[in-house]
Amino acid sequence: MKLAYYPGCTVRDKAVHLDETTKASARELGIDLQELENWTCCGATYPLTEEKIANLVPQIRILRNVREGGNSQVTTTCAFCYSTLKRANRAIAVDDLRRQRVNAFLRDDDPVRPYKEQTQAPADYEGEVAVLHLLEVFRDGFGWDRLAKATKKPLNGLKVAPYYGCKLLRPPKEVAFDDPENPTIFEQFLAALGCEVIDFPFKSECCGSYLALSAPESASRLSHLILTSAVKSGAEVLALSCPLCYYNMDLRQRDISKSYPGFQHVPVMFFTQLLALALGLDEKVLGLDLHYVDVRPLLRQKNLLQ
Amino acid sequence: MAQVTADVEAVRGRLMPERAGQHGKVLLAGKVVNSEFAERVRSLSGVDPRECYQCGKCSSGCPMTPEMDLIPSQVIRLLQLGQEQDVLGCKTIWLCASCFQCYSRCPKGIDFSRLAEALRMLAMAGKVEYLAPEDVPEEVLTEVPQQALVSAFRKYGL
Amino acid sequence: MFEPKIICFLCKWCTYAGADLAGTSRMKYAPNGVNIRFLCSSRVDPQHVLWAFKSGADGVFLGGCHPGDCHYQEGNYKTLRRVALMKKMLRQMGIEDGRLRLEWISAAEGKKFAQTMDEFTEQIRALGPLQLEL
Amino acid sequence: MKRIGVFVCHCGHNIAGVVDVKRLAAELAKHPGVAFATDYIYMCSEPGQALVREKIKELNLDGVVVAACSPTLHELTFRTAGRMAGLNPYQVEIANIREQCSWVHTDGAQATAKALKIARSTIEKVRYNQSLEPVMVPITQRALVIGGGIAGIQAALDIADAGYEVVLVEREPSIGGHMIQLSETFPTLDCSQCILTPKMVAVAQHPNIRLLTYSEVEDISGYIGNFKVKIRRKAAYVDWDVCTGCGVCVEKCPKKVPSEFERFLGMRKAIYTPFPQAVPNKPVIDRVNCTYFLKGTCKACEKFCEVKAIRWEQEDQYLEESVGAVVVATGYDTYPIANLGEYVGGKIMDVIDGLAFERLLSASGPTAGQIRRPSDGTVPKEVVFVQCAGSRDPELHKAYCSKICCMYTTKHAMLYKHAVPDGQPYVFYIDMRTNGKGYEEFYQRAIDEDGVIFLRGKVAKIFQDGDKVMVWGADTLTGRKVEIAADMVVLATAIVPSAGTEELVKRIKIGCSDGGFLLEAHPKLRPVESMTAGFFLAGCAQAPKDIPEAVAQASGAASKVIGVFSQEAMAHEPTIAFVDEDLCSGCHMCIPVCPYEAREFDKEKGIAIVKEALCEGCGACVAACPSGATQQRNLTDAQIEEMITVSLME
Repeated sequence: MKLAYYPGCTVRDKAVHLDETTKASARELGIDLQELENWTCCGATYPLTEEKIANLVPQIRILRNVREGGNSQVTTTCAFCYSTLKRANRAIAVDDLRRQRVNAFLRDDDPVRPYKEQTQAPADYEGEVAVLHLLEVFRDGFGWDRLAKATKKPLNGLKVAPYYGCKLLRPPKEVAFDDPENPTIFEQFLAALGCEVIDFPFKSECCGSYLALSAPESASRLSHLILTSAVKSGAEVLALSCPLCYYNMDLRQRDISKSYPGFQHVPVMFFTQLLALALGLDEKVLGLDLHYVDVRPLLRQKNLLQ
Repeated sequence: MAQVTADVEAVRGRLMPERAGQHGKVLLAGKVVNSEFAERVRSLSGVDPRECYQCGKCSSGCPMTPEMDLIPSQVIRLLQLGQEQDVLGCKTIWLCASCFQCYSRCPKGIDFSRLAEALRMLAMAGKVEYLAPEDVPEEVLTEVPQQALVSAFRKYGL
Repeated sequence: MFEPKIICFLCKWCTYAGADLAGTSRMKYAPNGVNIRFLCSSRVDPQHVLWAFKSGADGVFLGGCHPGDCHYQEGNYKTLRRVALMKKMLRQMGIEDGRLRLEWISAAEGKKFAQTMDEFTEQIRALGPLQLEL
Repeated sequence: MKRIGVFVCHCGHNIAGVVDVKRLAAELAKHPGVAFATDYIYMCSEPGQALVREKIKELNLDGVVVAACSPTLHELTFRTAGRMAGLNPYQVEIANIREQCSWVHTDGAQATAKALKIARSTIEKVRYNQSLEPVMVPITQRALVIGGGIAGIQAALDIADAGYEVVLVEREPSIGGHMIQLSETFPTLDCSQCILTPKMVAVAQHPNIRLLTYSEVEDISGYIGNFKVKIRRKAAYVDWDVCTGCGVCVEKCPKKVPSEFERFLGMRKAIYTPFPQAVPNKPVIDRVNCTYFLKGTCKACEKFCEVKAIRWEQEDQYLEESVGAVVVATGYDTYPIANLGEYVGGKIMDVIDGLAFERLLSASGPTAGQIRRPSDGTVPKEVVFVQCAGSRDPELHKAYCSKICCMYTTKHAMLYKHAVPDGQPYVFYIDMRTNGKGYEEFYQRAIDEDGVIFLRGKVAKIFQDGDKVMVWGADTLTGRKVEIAADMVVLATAIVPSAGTEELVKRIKIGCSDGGFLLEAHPKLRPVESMTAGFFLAGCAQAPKDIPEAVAQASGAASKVIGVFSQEAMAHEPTIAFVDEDLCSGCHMCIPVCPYEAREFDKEKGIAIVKEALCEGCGACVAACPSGATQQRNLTDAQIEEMITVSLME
């Protein structure tokens, strides 16, 4: 199984443990992730006004490079990257004006692609690459059964609440990832790893997103709501896929403790960390020292870590 | 109501100083309802707020309402009435995190986050940034994920 | 300018009523077609079409109910099959099959009737007068 | 040669403003066969009609063409005028020069030229028209009513009371429909069972009603006055003729399953009547759940049945009935909670729909009228009612308003308060629609006397939090988000056509409107007729409606049926197919083409004949006839050719 991998900016700096565990797990599972060469920022947020057509250029350049690199699928783990790439891809496919404008812009764009010297600009990009979240790769390509079989150290007894956040699920017509109100893909993933899956009512509520900068107290309020609800439902650890959710759930617990006396820390993990753990990969790969709320005591208690 | 940040009020003053918390009566006339502003919001956002029948489901599910001065359905209502100053001067448009919860549930398929984005653009046009890099404390800049910085400056910067 | 002569066979339940609606709505369209009211489009016999072309028509239009809406259960499906055959026959006779047109126009589609009349008139105008070598 | 009179109407300026009516009359006077042509300002007015009558008599006209508005408006008017003057009505035709000429064209010369063609073509038709008499078709004075809810019951009783036989078909084991599930009815709060059971009994005892419950209509063929109905009686595995309805079998049956009638809040047995007052009060065996059918042993019911009425080998039976008219009253279902993802799609036990709440309120319900929530049987003290659950939502659910929810939810909140005086009901609404006699007063009473809190906003999210059901709504009047920790939530789910309506509509070929409800012939002026003659509509199958409206519509449909039955034969349009017996070669081409089985091969004569009572006059067989032996009366091929010829003349 071979597909292109788009890491995204945050996983190379603030969320290296997401990137490292993704790559190591894929290797272990025999999935050939081909990291896109010379990738650039995806733009982080999808442009929501009719006039910001130029803001679609980065995503389309990325997707065109996927195609030019000989891949028809690209996967990513960051929910923001997934959302912007997937929505831009759809916009290009369904919207003639956007397709023409963006391609016209990219025609003059000299692709810096040392692996393939070209004198001509590549053909227009029309949305032909499939954008997949890594969870979709498991669901639709790899298969849950196969994943469960590949699990060497099933995470039995670990009570994990899956947290979807906003970007994976919404707007449902554009991302079409799962049922927007009652999604199950994350649950199926965790079940394949052997976790005890904890359902809780705020698994798709917003964490406050980039309001982390402009309204940090709102982000604290929302993260507090989500974390306490997960714990109340019986979760020992929260699993997620978005580095920004991770920031708002993990490091923010420092502020939450200040604003909400009596708040007990809850560890938060990337879904790929759980995957790497279940695959029995070396602890060094997991990056467990990078968390604000240390997850290691819990994992040791559950005999999942030396 | 919880204070968001001290800066939000200050910046709001910078953006729409003439409004500053007026809650007078709504003066209606054809040219107000069908103003150039209303048309600009529609064309910029690609959303027609006139289609909203004010069920309020957006406000019911919005995670940010506790900090908002107007709930989302009120912003849409004021847009229907062409009340430019109210919608450009409210906090709500800066508090939308574009989580699309409202849009995914709206019975009329109205994307409020698009309206908020258009209103933010119009509020900032030719004026000041809502959030400039220099407004963000150094320690926050080093902590937050890159995606948050790019997103925030895209939503709040010129 | 060439003014095409068009004969329109309309089913009483749908297309004729649609034409009436175009009238009550005061829509304007090209005056080239003359309507003949049938109870059902399935009454149209290929010989009527040929007769019209022979008698100087440049175009023939058939209007029936939308599939599934036929007052007589499935008369319009019969018409559909007959029109396919008639077009073949016309081509063999050297008449462009674009001179024969079938449309489903409901009683609620006054606008569609008006637009179709304009379109069809232009379509025939582009084809020019029918030159029949009898 | 015919002596045709042509009458050109000005219709005020409507025609004369565009078409040169004087010139039109003058030109038409020259057309072959035209004896007289004139114009008049309003031909449909009494003086205009008098003019037509006078000229027919005076000039001994044997054909009339009125060039005026669409024939749908005044064809009958002028045919009647013709008949009054002694002319056969089928010798009068209308040339439509208003809707299809003066109103749609602006150029006077072009419009006049076109009007001339239209009128000439109509004159040519009249030149060859024959005098015709309507075909008289006998009527079967017997009605079929599909659906035994309140609408079907009312229609059946009205028709039966008028002295006609009725076959009432209901697919459930008992009649009563949804109304028999209700507790009390708005705005008078009379007990639903108390007012409905006498009607149900009346149906069972009526000498003119043949009641077929646990039966479904498979097919209907024929036409108004003469339908053939195929009905499937589902196997009950009980011989109802022998069964006394003593109920011992039900008592002895060891197998309990959730009851559909109780909206799964109570249990029933595998052999059951849906509710104690069922009509007929005879049980059926639910084959899917019966232990004997599942495992081959048990037969407890059979052992205890004194009259030996159990029939394990019973099979579905097919019956055929002849009827002259049909009332379709197939009712509604509620939109499944499972479709409402934001309200967790039915996964929270204490989130129920309005019909389930009716069962909780009902004295004969699973809790004997006590309000107890399903999860733990406690009395809920905070109850939230959510309106428009699936209604008014074009994007995700149903676009239409379900009409009755505002009122029944108000009633629910009120009855809840009566049952739990220390409880607090809340109603989330978008718009309160209380337009009906006594309805607004009822709504105000709920506020004034029962302290119901009405909140204007649509609920966005419902979730379980411990033993509470959390509701996130908004109060748009204060501009605040609202959170309620409720003990129970009642969703006013959308009204949808009952399951199987779509298939039935296809089978019996009556139309459907948006949302899958049955289509009425005219939304205002023909609200109880379907698009197909002989089919009438009643109740929620046509659109969501409350009980008084359903009853009114049912009585309306019944009176339409009685109207059909008031004569022994029906006049049938005579413009149908006929055969020139000398030309017909008996090739059979026409026979499969006919949708009404009106064409038949006469073995003796060796030709295909037309059964006049069955022919609807579509003309499909005429077009199919290779020899031209089959023709349509007053629309023969020869007529059509002449009409075409003059339409192309300059």
